Amino acid sequence: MVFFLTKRLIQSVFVMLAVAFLAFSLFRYVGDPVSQMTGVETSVEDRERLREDLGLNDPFVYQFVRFTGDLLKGDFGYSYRTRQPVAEMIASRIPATLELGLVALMISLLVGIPAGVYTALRPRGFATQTILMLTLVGVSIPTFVIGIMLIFFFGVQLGWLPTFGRGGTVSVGGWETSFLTIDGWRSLILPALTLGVYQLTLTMRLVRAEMMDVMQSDYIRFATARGVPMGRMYFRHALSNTMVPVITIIGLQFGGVIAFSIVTESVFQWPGMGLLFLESIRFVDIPVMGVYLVVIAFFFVLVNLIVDLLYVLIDPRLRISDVS
Amino acid sequence: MLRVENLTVKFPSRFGDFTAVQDLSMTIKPGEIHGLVGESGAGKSTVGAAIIGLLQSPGYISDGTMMLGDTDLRGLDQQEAHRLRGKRISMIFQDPQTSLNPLMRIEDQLVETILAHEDISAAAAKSRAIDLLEEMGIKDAASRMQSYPHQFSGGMRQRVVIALALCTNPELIIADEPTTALDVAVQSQVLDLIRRLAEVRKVGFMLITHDIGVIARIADTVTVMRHGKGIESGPTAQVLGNPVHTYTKQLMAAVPPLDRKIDRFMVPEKDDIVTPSMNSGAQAEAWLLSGTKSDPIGLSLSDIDVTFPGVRTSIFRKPDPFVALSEISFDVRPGSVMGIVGESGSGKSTLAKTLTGLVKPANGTMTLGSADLPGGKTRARKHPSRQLMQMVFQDPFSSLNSRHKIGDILAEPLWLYGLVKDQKERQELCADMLGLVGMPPEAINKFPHQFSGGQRQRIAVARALLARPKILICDEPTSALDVSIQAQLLNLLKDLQKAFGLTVIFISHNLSVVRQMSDDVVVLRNGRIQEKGPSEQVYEDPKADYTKRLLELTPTMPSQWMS
Amino acid sequence: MLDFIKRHEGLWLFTHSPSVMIAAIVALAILIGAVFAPWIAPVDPYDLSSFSLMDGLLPPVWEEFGTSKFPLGTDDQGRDMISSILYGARLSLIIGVCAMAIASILGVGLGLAAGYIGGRFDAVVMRIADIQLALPAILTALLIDGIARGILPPELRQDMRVVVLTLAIALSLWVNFARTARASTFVQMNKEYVQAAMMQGQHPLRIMFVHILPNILGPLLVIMTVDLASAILLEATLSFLGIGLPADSPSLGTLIRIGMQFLLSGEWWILWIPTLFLIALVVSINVLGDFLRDVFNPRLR
Amino acid sequence: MSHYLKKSFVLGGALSLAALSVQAESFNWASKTDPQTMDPHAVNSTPVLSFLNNIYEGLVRRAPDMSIEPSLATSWEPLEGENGWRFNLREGVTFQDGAAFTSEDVMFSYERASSEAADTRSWFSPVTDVRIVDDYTIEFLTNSPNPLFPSSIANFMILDSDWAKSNDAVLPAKDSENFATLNVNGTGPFTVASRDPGVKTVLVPHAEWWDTPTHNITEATFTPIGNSATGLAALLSGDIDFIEPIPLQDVEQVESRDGFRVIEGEETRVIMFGFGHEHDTLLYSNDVTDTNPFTDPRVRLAAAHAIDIASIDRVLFRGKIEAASQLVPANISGYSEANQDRPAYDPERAKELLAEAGYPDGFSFGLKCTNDRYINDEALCRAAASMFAAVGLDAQLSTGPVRDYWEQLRADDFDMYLLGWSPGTFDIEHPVRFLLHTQDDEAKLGSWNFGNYSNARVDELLPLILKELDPAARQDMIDELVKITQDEVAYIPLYTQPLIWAVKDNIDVTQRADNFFMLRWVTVN
Repeated sequence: MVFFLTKRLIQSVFVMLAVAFLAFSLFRYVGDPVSQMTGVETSVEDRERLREDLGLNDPFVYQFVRFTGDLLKGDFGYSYRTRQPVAEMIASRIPATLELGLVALMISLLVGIPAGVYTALRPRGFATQTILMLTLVGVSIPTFVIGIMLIFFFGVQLGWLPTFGRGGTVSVGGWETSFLTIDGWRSLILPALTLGVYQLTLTMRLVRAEMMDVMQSDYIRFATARGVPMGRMYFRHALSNTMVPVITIIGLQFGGVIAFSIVTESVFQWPGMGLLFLESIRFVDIPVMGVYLVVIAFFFVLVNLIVDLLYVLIDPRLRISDVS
Repeated sequence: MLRVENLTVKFPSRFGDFTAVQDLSMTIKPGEIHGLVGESGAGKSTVGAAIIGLLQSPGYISDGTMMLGDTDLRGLDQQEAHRLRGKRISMIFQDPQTSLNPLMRIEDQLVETILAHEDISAAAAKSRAIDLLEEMGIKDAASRMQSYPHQFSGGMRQRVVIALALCTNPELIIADEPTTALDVAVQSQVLDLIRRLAEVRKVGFMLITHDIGVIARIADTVTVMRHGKGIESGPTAQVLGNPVHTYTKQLMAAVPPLDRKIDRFMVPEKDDIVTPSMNSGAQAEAWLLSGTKSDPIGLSLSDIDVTFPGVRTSIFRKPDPFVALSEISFDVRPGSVMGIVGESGSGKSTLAKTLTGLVKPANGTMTLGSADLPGGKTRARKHPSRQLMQMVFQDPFSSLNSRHKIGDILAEPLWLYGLVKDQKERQELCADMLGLVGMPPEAINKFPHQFSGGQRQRIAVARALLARPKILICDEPTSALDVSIQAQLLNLLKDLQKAFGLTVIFISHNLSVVRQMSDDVVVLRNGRIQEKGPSEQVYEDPKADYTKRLLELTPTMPSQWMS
Repeated sequence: MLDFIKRHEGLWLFTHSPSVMIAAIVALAILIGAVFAPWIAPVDPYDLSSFSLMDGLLPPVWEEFGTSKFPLGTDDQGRDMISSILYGARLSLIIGVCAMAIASILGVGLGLAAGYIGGRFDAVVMRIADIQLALPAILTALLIDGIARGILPPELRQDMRVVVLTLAIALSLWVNFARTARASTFVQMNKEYVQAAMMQGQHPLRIMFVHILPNILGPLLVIMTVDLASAILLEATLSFLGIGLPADSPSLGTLIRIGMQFLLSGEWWILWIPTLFLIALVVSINVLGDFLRDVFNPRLR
Repeated sequence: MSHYLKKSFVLGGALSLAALSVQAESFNWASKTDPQTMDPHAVNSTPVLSFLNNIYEGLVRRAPDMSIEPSLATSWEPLEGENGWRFNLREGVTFQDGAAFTSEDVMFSYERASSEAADTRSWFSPVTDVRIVDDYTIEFLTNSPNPLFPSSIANFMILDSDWAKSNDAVLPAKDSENFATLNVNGTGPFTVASRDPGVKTVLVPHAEWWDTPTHNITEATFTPIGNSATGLAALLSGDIDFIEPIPLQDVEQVESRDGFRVIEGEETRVIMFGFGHEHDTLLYSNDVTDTNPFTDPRVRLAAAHAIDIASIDRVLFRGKIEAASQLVPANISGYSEANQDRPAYDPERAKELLAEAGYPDGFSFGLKCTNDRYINDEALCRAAASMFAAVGLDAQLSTGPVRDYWEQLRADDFDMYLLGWSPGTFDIEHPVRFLLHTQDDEAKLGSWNFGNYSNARVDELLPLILKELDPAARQDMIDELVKITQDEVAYIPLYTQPLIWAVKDNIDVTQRADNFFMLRWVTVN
């Protein structure tokens, strides 16, 4: 088990390095930072001087080594656009994205798992068919359309919920959280729903498929033959056995949550990393883009390590390896 | 206690209703072990499922009565039926590996079952569970109970399964192939346990199995089923020893005896086998003979070791290798049949893979005829042995590519080894070869799934022959087949071996089958040879303790029952 | 005929589920519309001289001021909506199908090889897949887009937009195929027909593609449909973020992005007609994907 | 009236009225982009300068009608005997941290704003020296008579020298941040209470401001909202009080709702098409590859005649634009009234001109446009391409984000391109200097003249115009210059970009043509 986790750790570092390289390659081609940094009246030689100062004229390999080296030293550089330290900029945006992702994930799990179980147990019911059809339509509408429809319905027409931003946040030890104010929660509902719909559908369908699979298994048939109470059988026996694949997919889907949070954040003006990333693309703020990519890869790797740990927690076969 | 009358079970499908069980009647008294025997598709498992109320959707009971004591099982609603399950009827499934929830401790599974049916404290349930496990022969039950299923061996796990079925003192236990997945020794212990439980606890058992040997060994009464109907029913000795019905007689005749070698099996005429007509197969026979004019060749192994890398547990230490085969040496005489027998895990399949070049031995040499036979990847793709040695696999459902037509599957060796260049000629030869193995030649235009297991195994044999081999390796070729089909296939293999002077290596866990087939025999256990020698000598006068015990524990029928 | 249907499980199920049949009809109709757009569409929306700003913002025919010349109205450029949508669907489908095709060839090839060869090769492929997974689709698209802009000569950039976009989408989808193909190959590797072929000394490529591939097509086909739907949605999302296709050769996604500007302005048709069209297309494909999943995995029925 | 407020009235009566009046003085506004820095000398861009004009002040400032009025300088006059200007500074002005404002601060700010690290350097290119006369008098010397100098430094904002020195912000941040990137200390009417870059910035009034406040704001919160639909939704739902810009097509929607108002005006930005004058061949043509037809003025004129500004106005801009005949709109000083006609929409004439130039069937060429820089820029180019096509000019349209647009134009990667120009000095000399003068890196002239339009007479006239103090003589020269560029069709000026602001009904704001949003002119009723 220790070996298993060590191996995963080493692989993760490898993945991070590769992403850093890609992040860096991205730098070269997205646009001209100097044009974005200067005004109309800046002269050509001033531009050239700036280019030199930023090290944009150095050879590619040299720039890459410098970038990776700085990253390893914990030096994330300064934003071309705002001149702030990138680490600080991204760090200040992480809570917003993580809280949004977390709530979206919670929606997806808290609704998706029961719905998956229900539709698996009553595969032919009218409610099941309706749920399946609705979720199918749900994944077929582009996220940004869903978001804007929600804004106009709940924000503008009904006036129930805020249309943009995080609302009231409270700082807890430097972490800006929306969880402690009513306003914060109100602001969270629409974006989290937008982001959660797609994940919800995936979770539900996966739980449903796995559950139907497990319900056919010998140990469920044996449990039925022993007269184990139904509720216990569904949740204690069946559901827990569906969790390993479900957790895997949730781990993999984390990338999806982050990716789509870019869209959601742009629609809701949600001050998270995704929005920062979009802005930095617009202004060719290369250091921010690069570090964003590395941070995303880090979260991906982290979540997958957590998933590995959860496997071990859930499945005794991975925990105890002695067979007598 | 259990009385079933005129039970009829139907499965509606788009082709209309399929009747899985028809007009079946039986009774089981307390303490009685009632065997339900029949070949696959006979509907025996459906009977068990119908009684316990676990018929797979969309099956339903269309007719008949089922009474457990005074309870009408058909009259129960879902809730009542579920309460009755475990309480009064319980069930044991075939595979102890998959019958237990892998994520729950044994204790939790036992206690939850007891608490589901009885209003006692958790502590009382726990102590009952401990007692029960000890009764099942699990030592130190109190601490072993804390373990998860994967920490038990197969036999122990089946004991746990039985304990789970028994923990609420049911009147009837339906055991669906309870020992099929177990090795001979374990099977024997489990059968003894069932016997004891029936006698001591007066539990009625319905023992569903395809193995007549098992029935003969412990069943008090037996019902023979075929195509959903009860063919013959009564006390075991009477039904098996003195069968009235033709089908029962045929079934008995097809069972290979352990205590003697018979020349040919008596096989019933069945509709799915074509009796070779005068010309069918002649061309193929001639083609084969033209290629095997030269003498048959032999094969010898000397000091073969095979190891697999173990599971790595640390980055710093190389894992200990797992030894699959150790110091294997034997000679296969040209034109003879070498039987290799062993239980699961004995390394017999690894041996087959080593011979065919799928696995590379760590040490030792193999010799084919007079030439050295390289192992594993060192054997070139074009090495002549690839053509000379052919194999018939265990699972007829996976050994033929289900996406290819029979004609393409058969023509592949002809094309691959360049034996027949012309496409049309290839197809003709393939069709004729099908005739030779007792299949209709039109089969070349069909897909594997359109055939039964026995037919597919014949196709597999035809494919092997079409490489014009000198050595045929058969790895458990009949273990997935019913006895009557097994008998036919064994007859076919015997005929072909004689006709073409093939050298055959016949691998099986079934001692009786090996005895019927082989001239010489090797007994394997845990990757080592326990005994080798001429078959008759090994079977009649075994030297190794292991061989003796195997022969002793294999359930057989009293020889007087076999005509 | 009836007998034929009965014997083929897929067909039989098909004829017995109305939602699947409707989805198939919708998908087929859109497909035909898209393929034959140049012959069906009233005007060619790529031909700038075929429409005029004078006709701009006309509503559909059933609304006030609508004309029968433009049954579904016109956009802000005076372009006929029907033509735009048909051509847009054509482009979306081309991108979707090509991306899916590239992803499946790449993914299945790598997955199959990884499953067959195993060992170190497998480990490397899976790590590459990990890297790909760590880069969300949108980021991949940006990356490819950026690199293409850097590498391609300027005169090619515009023409290559479709190719770049397709490639970007394909790259973000291949992992799915690779993982499925690899897992299915592992299952097949234990099947005896594969061992038989290996034992006979058949060429590894033949074993992989002639023997194993046909046996793992089922689950791959399901992924293909699902990924076709996601490819189309991804294209729409990328266009929304402004890294999709230019407005003068609009896909459905670009049409929606343009239509977004008219969300509140009263010209609802410019947004909602392409959106509904896209949803209908994607829902149909997803319904068909679901159906295929059921056919290939009967346990879930 | 927003839903929220309406509800308050119905339900709450007097109590909510009281609450309303308190709440009304806090003001929320939104725009597309966040000012990237709080440093007035680090970035020379409209979002930054507009925002910081609420916090910092210059020696002079602009009135609502764009005219120059006294700010930190109470008066100014040209120096006698040498070239340059004397500014008499206001006494009794304090910075937001309480420090007094003196000529030292002006000197320091000049040095800072003209340093190599500053993006505002070019404003001071004519300045040769600065002299402090006394605490409240300072003189700027220029290399030649410079009548425009006072108005050209309206955005030159004054920092407190001691504050900057003690906080290590002597120079604008270049590679990394410094104290002035996030913190402010100006003399203006507002100061920053809190700032979360890219998320929100809260401003509060500066109690010691020298001028009499005309606003009634107690707290103003700025939020950047990039997505226009979201921004509009935020306004309509009552979450914000003011937003600029809103999409043209939504004007009607906003106006039709109770409680909202749209304020429209003309910006100073003129949108135009430019040509690759000095290119030898077309880059993106399928048919003409050996020459560049756009070197022929007849072809350029044909292109101008092909554009139907009226239709563009009606459909794309809902009647909100003013057609442009030259590179500045009429409200800019130096506008040439003598040349206010633009080439009429005349496709037949266009075809004739093309035939005369030797292209009776037209030709194909590449048209480069942005899609995120100007209002409806992409739609405009698509419409234009369609209009060009009608006369046989087959435009291969290529649109892209602005982030790599300038780079492409600098690399001469275009046949024809879209450009918008706002005269930074609010005088016609600005576009002449940047867009019409022959490219000259040494003299820093023609630096945005991507196609390198070159006319000797134009080059000759520019320095004369810059130096001329007599308005009539100056205007004559300008008229001559504009005539030349119109005759040669140096650019095709299209229209002046509209300014569309949307506010709640209870808010009064003042719109200025440079699109600066001044909080000191806001009243919440």
